[in-house]
Amino acid sequence: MNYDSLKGSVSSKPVRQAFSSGGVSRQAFLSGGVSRQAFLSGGVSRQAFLSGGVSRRRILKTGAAFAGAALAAPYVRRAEAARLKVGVLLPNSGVLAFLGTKITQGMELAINQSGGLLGGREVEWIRLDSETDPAKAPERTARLVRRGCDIVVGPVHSGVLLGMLRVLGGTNTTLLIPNAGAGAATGEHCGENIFRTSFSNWQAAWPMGRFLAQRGLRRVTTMSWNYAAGTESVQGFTEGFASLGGEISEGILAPYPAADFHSYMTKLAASDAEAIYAFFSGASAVQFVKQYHEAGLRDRLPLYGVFLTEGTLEAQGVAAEGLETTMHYADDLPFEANRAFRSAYREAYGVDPDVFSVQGYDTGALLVHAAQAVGGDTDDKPAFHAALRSFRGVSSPRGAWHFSRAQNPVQDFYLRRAAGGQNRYIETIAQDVTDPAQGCTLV
Amino acid sequence: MFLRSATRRNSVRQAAASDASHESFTRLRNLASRWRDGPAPLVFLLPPLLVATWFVPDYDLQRLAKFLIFAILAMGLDFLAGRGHLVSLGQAGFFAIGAYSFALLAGTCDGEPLLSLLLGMLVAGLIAGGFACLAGVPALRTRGVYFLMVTLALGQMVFYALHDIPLFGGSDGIFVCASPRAIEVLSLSGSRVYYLMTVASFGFAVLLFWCLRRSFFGTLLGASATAEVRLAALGYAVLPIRLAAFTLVGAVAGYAGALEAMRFRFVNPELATWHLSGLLLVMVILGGRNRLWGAVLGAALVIGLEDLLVYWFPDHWQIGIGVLAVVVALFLPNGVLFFARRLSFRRLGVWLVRQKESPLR
Amino acid sequence: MSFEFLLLQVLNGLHHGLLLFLVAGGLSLIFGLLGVVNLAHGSFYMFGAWLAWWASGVFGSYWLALPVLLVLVALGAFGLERALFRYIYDKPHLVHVLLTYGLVLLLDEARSLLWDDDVHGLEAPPPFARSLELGEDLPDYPVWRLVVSGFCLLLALGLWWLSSRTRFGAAVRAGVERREMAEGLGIDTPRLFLLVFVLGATLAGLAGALATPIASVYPGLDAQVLILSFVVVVVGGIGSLSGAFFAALVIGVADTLARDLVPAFAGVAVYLLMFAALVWRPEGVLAKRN
Amino acid sequence: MTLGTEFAGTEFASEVLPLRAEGLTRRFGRFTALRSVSVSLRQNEIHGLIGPNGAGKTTLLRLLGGQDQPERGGEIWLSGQRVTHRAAWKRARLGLGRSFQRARLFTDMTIADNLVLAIRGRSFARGGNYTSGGAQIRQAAERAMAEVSLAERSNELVRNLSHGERRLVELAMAFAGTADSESRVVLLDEPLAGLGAGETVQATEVIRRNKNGRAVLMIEHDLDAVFELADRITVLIAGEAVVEGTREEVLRDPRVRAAYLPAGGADR
Repeated sequence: MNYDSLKGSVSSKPVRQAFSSGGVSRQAFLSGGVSRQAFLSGGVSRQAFLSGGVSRRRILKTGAAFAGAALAAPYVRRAEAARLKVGVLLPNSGVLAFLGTKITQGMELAINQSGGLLGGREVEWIRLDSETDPAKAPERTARLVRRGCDIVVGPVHSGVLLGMLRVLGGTNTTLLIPNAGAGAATGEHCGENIFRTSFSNWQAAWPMGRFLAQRGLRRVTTMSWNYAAGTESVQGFTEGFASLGGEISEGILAPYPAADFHSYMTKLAASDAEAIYAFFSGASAVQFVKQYHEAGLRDRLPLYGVFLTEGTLEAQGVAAEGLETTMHYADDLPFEANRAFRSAYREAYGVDPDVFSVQGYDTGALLVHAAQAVGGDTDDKPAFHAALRSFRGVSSPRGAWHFSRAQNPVQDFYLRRAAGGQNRYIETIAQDVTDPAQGCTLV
Repeated sequence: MFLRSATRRNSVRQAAASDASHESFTRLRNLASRWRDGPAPLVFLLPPLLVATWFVPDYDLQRLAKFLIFAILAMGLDFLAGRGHLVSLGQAGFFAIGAYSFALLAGTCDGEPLLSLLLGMLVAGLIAGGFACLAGVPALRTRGVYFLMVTLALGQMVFYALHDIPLFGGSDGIFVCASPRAIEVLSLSGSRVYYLMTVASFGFAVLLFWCLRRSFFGTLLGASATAEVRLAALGYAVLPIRLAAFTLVGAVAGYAGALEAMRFRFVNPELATWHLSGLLLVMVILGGRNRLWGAVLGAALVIGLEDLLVYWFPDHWQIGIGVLAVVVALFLPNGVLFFARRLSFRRLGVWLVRQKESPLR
Repeated sequence: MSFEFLLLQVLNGLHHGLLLFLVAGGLSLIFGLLGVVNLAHGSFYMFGAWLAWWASGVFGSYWLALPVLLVLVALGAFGLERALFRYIYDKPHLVHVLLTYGLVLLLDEARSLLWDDDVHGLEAPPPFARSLELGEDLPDYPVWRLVVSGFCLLLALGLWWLSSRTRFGAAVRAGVERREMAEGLGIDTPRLFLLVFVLGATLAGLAGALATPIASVYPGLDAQVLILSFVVVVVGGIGSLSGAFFAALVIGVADTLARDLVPAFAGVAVYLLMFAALVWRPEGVLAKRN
Repeated sequence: MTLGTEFAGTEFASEVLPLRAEGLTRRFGRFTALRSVSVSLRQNEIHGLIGPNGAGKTTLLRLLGGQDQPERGGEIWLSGQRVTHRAAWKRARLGLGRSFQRARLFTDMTIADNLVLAIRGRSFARGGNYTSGGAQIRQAAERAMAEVSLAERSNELVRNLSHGERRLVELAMAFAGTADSESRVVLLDEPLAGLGAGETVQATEVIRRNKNGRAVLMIEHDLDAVFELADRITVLIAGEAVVEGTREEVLRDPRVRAAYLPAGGADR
C-alpha cells in the first residue's frame, strides 16, 4: 500500500494550524515530522505550499512497483519545488539530545536573521532522529538523500559520523558537521563535499597541551573514555604537551559508559603527576567533575580539560568553579558579534547559548553565505563547495575563522575559566590552529 | 508431523465416512494450516521482490533488504523459541558475530566476485554457529527463565567484547570493504546484486525452516519442549537435539549478520545490543509463534512501523513501538497470524470468552 | 597498589554493591514471587532519580522531596500493576519480556515529555555535603556516599527482618517456593503480588533518588542499572533476598576492581560471572541446596 | 524364597535377570526416602510394588528409570549391564520402557505420532536410522492403538483426550515396539489410577497380555488388580523392602498385615 496519498492528507492538518497561527512556532519546527511545511515564518506563501501536492501520474507509477512488496514503504516523491531541501540528522533521544536542540536553535537563529531564505529559496527541513546509534546512521543518512536533500547537517556523536561518511563519502551531497570531532571526517575520509564547522578532537586538545607546558608543568596524567573521541583528544594533548618537553605520567582509559568515577579518583590521588587532563562530555562530564571536586583533588592535582564544562555548568554547580578548559569559544568573548549573537539567542529562546549554539549558528551563517554566493543554485556542486570554502566567518561569535584545505575550521583557541555558570575568557592561547588532517587527499 | 503419509491416507478415508462432526472440522483446519505453514506463499512473495530489483530505487531496495534480513533472523528465533520453547534474549549477539567476522574477513575494497562473497558469508555463519555451539553446551543445561538470562548474558558479553577490545574498532565500528561486483549483462549495479543475494537468501531460509519444521528433528525439538522427561525415557538424548537447533539458528543469524554487514558496508557494536534481541522477540510474538510465516509477518509489521514512525514523529517515535508491544502482550499473546486464522464471528465470540485460559500455556 | 588503595577500592565496590542491592532486591522478589521478567524495573530507578531532582527543585530541600517521590513512585507502580501486570502473571516469560520491553520505551518517552533530555545535577543534602580527608595520597571520601551505604545497610536489615520475622515475609517466601501451595494455605496472592510489586518498585525508586547527588540525572539512566541488577538477581538466586544481598556486594566490588585492573575486559567480566553462575548453579550460586 | 533371589548377588546366577537392583538408598536432606532397597525382576513376570503413600515407591521407580541417581553404594543392572549412573535415554535404548504417574505425553501431536515416537526411540537403539522401517513401525503403532481400542481415533490430538484415554496411551507406549525394538523391562507407575471400570479391565488385560517376553514392575494401589496380576510382590514401608515373595507369602506376613491391611481386610 502506498502511503503517498495518506501522507498528503494527514500532514496538511497540523500544517494548517501552524500556518494559520501566523508563523511557524519553534515547537512546530522542532516537531519537524511534517516535512513539507517550511519552518521559516516570513516566506511561506499559501500558493507555494498548496501547489506542492503530489501529481496523480507519479502515484500510479510508484504504486505499481510496490504492489507485491510486503513492506509498506512511505514513498514520498514530489514534483520539484523551488524549496531547498536540507536534511538534519541530530539526536532527539538519549544522552546527547540536549546538544541536538542547541545546534538546531543556533542554526535556525542564523537563517532567521538573514530573512529566512537561502539564496532566495525557501528551506524545507527534513529532520530525523540519529538516536546516537551508529548502527542506524547509514540507513538514516541514505533516507535523507532519498528524500532529495542535497545538503545534510549533522551529527553530534563521532560513531554516527563514521556511519554518515560511509554513505556520503565520494557523493556530491554536501555534509556540514556541526559538532562530531572525529578526525577521520577531515582526515582519511575527507572529501570535497565534507565540511566541519566545529573542531577536531585533536584541535581542541593540542593548544591545552602546549599551554600547560608553557606554564612549566612537566608531568601530567591524561584520562578519558575508551572510545575514538577520547583517544584522539588525549593524543592531541600529548602531542602539544610533548612538543614543549612535557611528559605523560599515565594514560587512563575508562570503559564506556562509566557512571561512577570514584574508584579512578583513588588512582589519581596516588599519581605523582602535577596536573590532570580529562576529556568527557555530557552526563559523564557532570559526574567526573562533581566526583573530582568531592574527592578534594582540585587543589592537590589541578584539573584541566576539553568539553568538561560545555553546556553542563548548571548541573555541575560549585564543583566546576574555577575549572580551566580550552575551546574555540568563551561565553564573554569581547567581540561585538558575540554580544549581538548572545542577546538575539536569549531573546529568541530564553536561554543562554553555549558552544553548541555557536557551532549551529555558524553552520546556519555558512549556509546563508554560500547559498547567496551561488544565487540559490546549490545543485552546481563545484561552485557551491567553492562558495562554502570562501566563507570567512567574519561575524562569527567565536571570532574570525576560515576553512583549512581539509575543510576543517582554522580558528583561535581560548583559555577559559568556569565562573558563575559561564566559561569566562582568560586569554587567547593559540591562533589559527590547523588540524594535521593526516591521510586527507585534499591537503 | 513426520507421520504425514500414514495419517493422510487415513484422514481422507475417514473424512468421507464421518459426519461433519468436530473431528472433520479439526482435520480441515489442520490441512489449511499445513498449507499456510508451508512454502506456498513464497510463490506470491518472491516474484514481486525479484521484479522490484529493476524498478525500485536503491534506497527502498536497501530497506527491503533490511526487512528480509530481519525476517531470516526472526524465522530462526521462531524455530528456537516458538517450536523449542528456548526463548533466547541474545540472538543479536550471534548476528553481530557474523557481521564482524565478515567485516574482518572481507577482502579488497573494489567489487568482489559473487563466489568469494558467498564463501565469506558462509564462513561468517559457521563462525557464529561455532560460538553458538560452544556457548550452547553450558547454556542449554539451564531451563526456562534461567535460559533467558543466560542468553541475555551471552548477548551482553558479545556487545562489550566488540565495544572494548581494540581489534574490533571500539564504539565507532569498522568500515567493511566487501561489496558485490555489478553484473552488466542484467544492468544491475553492485547494490542491486546485493539485494538479489538477500532475496535469494530469504528464499533459502524459508525453505530451510520449512523443512526443519516438518522434519523428524523438528518434531523432536517440539516434543522436547512439551514433555522433556518423557522424550528422554523413550530413548532420545534431549541435549544434542537442543544444541543442534541452537547452533543451527546461531549460524543462520551469523549469515544474516554478514548480509547486514554488506548492506551499508559498516558494522558497529550496537548490532549486539539486547534491544535488538528484544525487538526480534517482539517480531516473533507479534507475527504468531510456531508458524513459519508468523516471524516474517512480525518482521514486516515491526520494521514497516518503525520506518513510518521515525519519519513521521522523529521526536517521540518510540511511543509507537512501545504501545504496539504492550497491546500485543496483553491482547494478542498468540500473535496476529493466530488471530487472523481464527477470524470468524462465531469463533471471535468463543475466543473472547476463552481469553482467560489461553491455549498456549 | 598500596593496602589503603585496595581498601578504598573495596569500599567503593561495597557502596556500588549496596546501591545495586536496593534495585536487585526488589527485582529478585518480583522475579521470584510473581515470576515476572521485569525489564521495566530500571525505569522505576530512573523515575526515582528524576523525581528526586525535580522535587528537590520544587520543595527546595532533598529531605522534603524524598518522601514525596517515594509516594509518587509507589502510586505509579500501583497503577502499572493494576492496569498491566496482573493480567500477565500466568502468561509465559515471552509475554513478560514483550510487555516490559514496550513499557521501557513508553516510560522513557514519558520522562522525556514530563521533563527534558538535559543533564541535571543535584547537590548532596545540607548536613552531608562535605567530604572526609583521609590522608595525603588518598582522595577525600564524600560523606554522602557513607550515608547512602549506611542507609542501604539499614534497609537490607529491615528487609531481612521483614522477610524472616513477619507474616508478610513468610507469605512471600511461601509464594516463592510454591505459589499453588501458598494459595492453598489461604494467602491472598493477588494482594501479596501487588504489595511486593509496589515494594520492589519503590525500593528501586529510592535507590535512584539516593544515587542522584552522586551520578546526577540524564536520559538513558534506566539501561545502565537494569542489566547489572539482573546479573545480581541471577547470581544471588531468583527470589532470594539474602542471595541478592551477597551477590550485589560481590558484583559491586568485582565490577569496581575489574574496571580498574583490566579495563578492556571489565564489561565482559561481569557477564562472564553471570553466565558461569547460571550454568554452574542455575537456582543461584548462594542459594541453599534443597 | 525361590531359587532366583538366593543366588542373585553371585556371578553365576542361573540366568541373567532383566533388571536387578541392590542396596538403593536415596536421602532428601535429613529424610531418607529409600534405605538400601533391593529388587529383581524375572522374565515373563509381573512384579507388584505396593506400600502406603510416601513409602518411596515412585522414588524407587525414578532410580530404576534413570530420572534420579541413588546414593553411593546402590547398583542397578539391566540385562547384566551396570546402568546405575547411565542417563535415562541410554537405559531406554537397552530396552527399558516406562509410564509416568502424571501422564506426560506430547499433547500437540496425534496419538499415532506419540506411539511412533515411542517405538522409533527404541528401534533407533539397534542402528535403525530415522527413516527406515517406517512401515514396520506404523504397523506396530496401529497394533498398539488397537490393543487399547483407540485405533479409530489415531489422528486425534492428545490434548483433546480424557484422563483415562491418556493413561491408556501411556500404557500402549510402554509396551509398543517392533520385533527388534520390544521393551524388555517395563516400569509402570500406577497404570490403573483414575481409570473407569471398563478402562481398568482393559488396562489389566493389556498388562497381562504383554507379560510374556518382558519383565514388568508395577506400582499400584488397586490391591485386587495387584493380587490378580502380580506373580511376585514387594512391599515397601517407610523406604524399606519389608517383604518380598509370592502372593501367598506376602499375604501371610504379619508385618504387612499390621502396617498395611486393616484387620480382616485381607482374608478374601
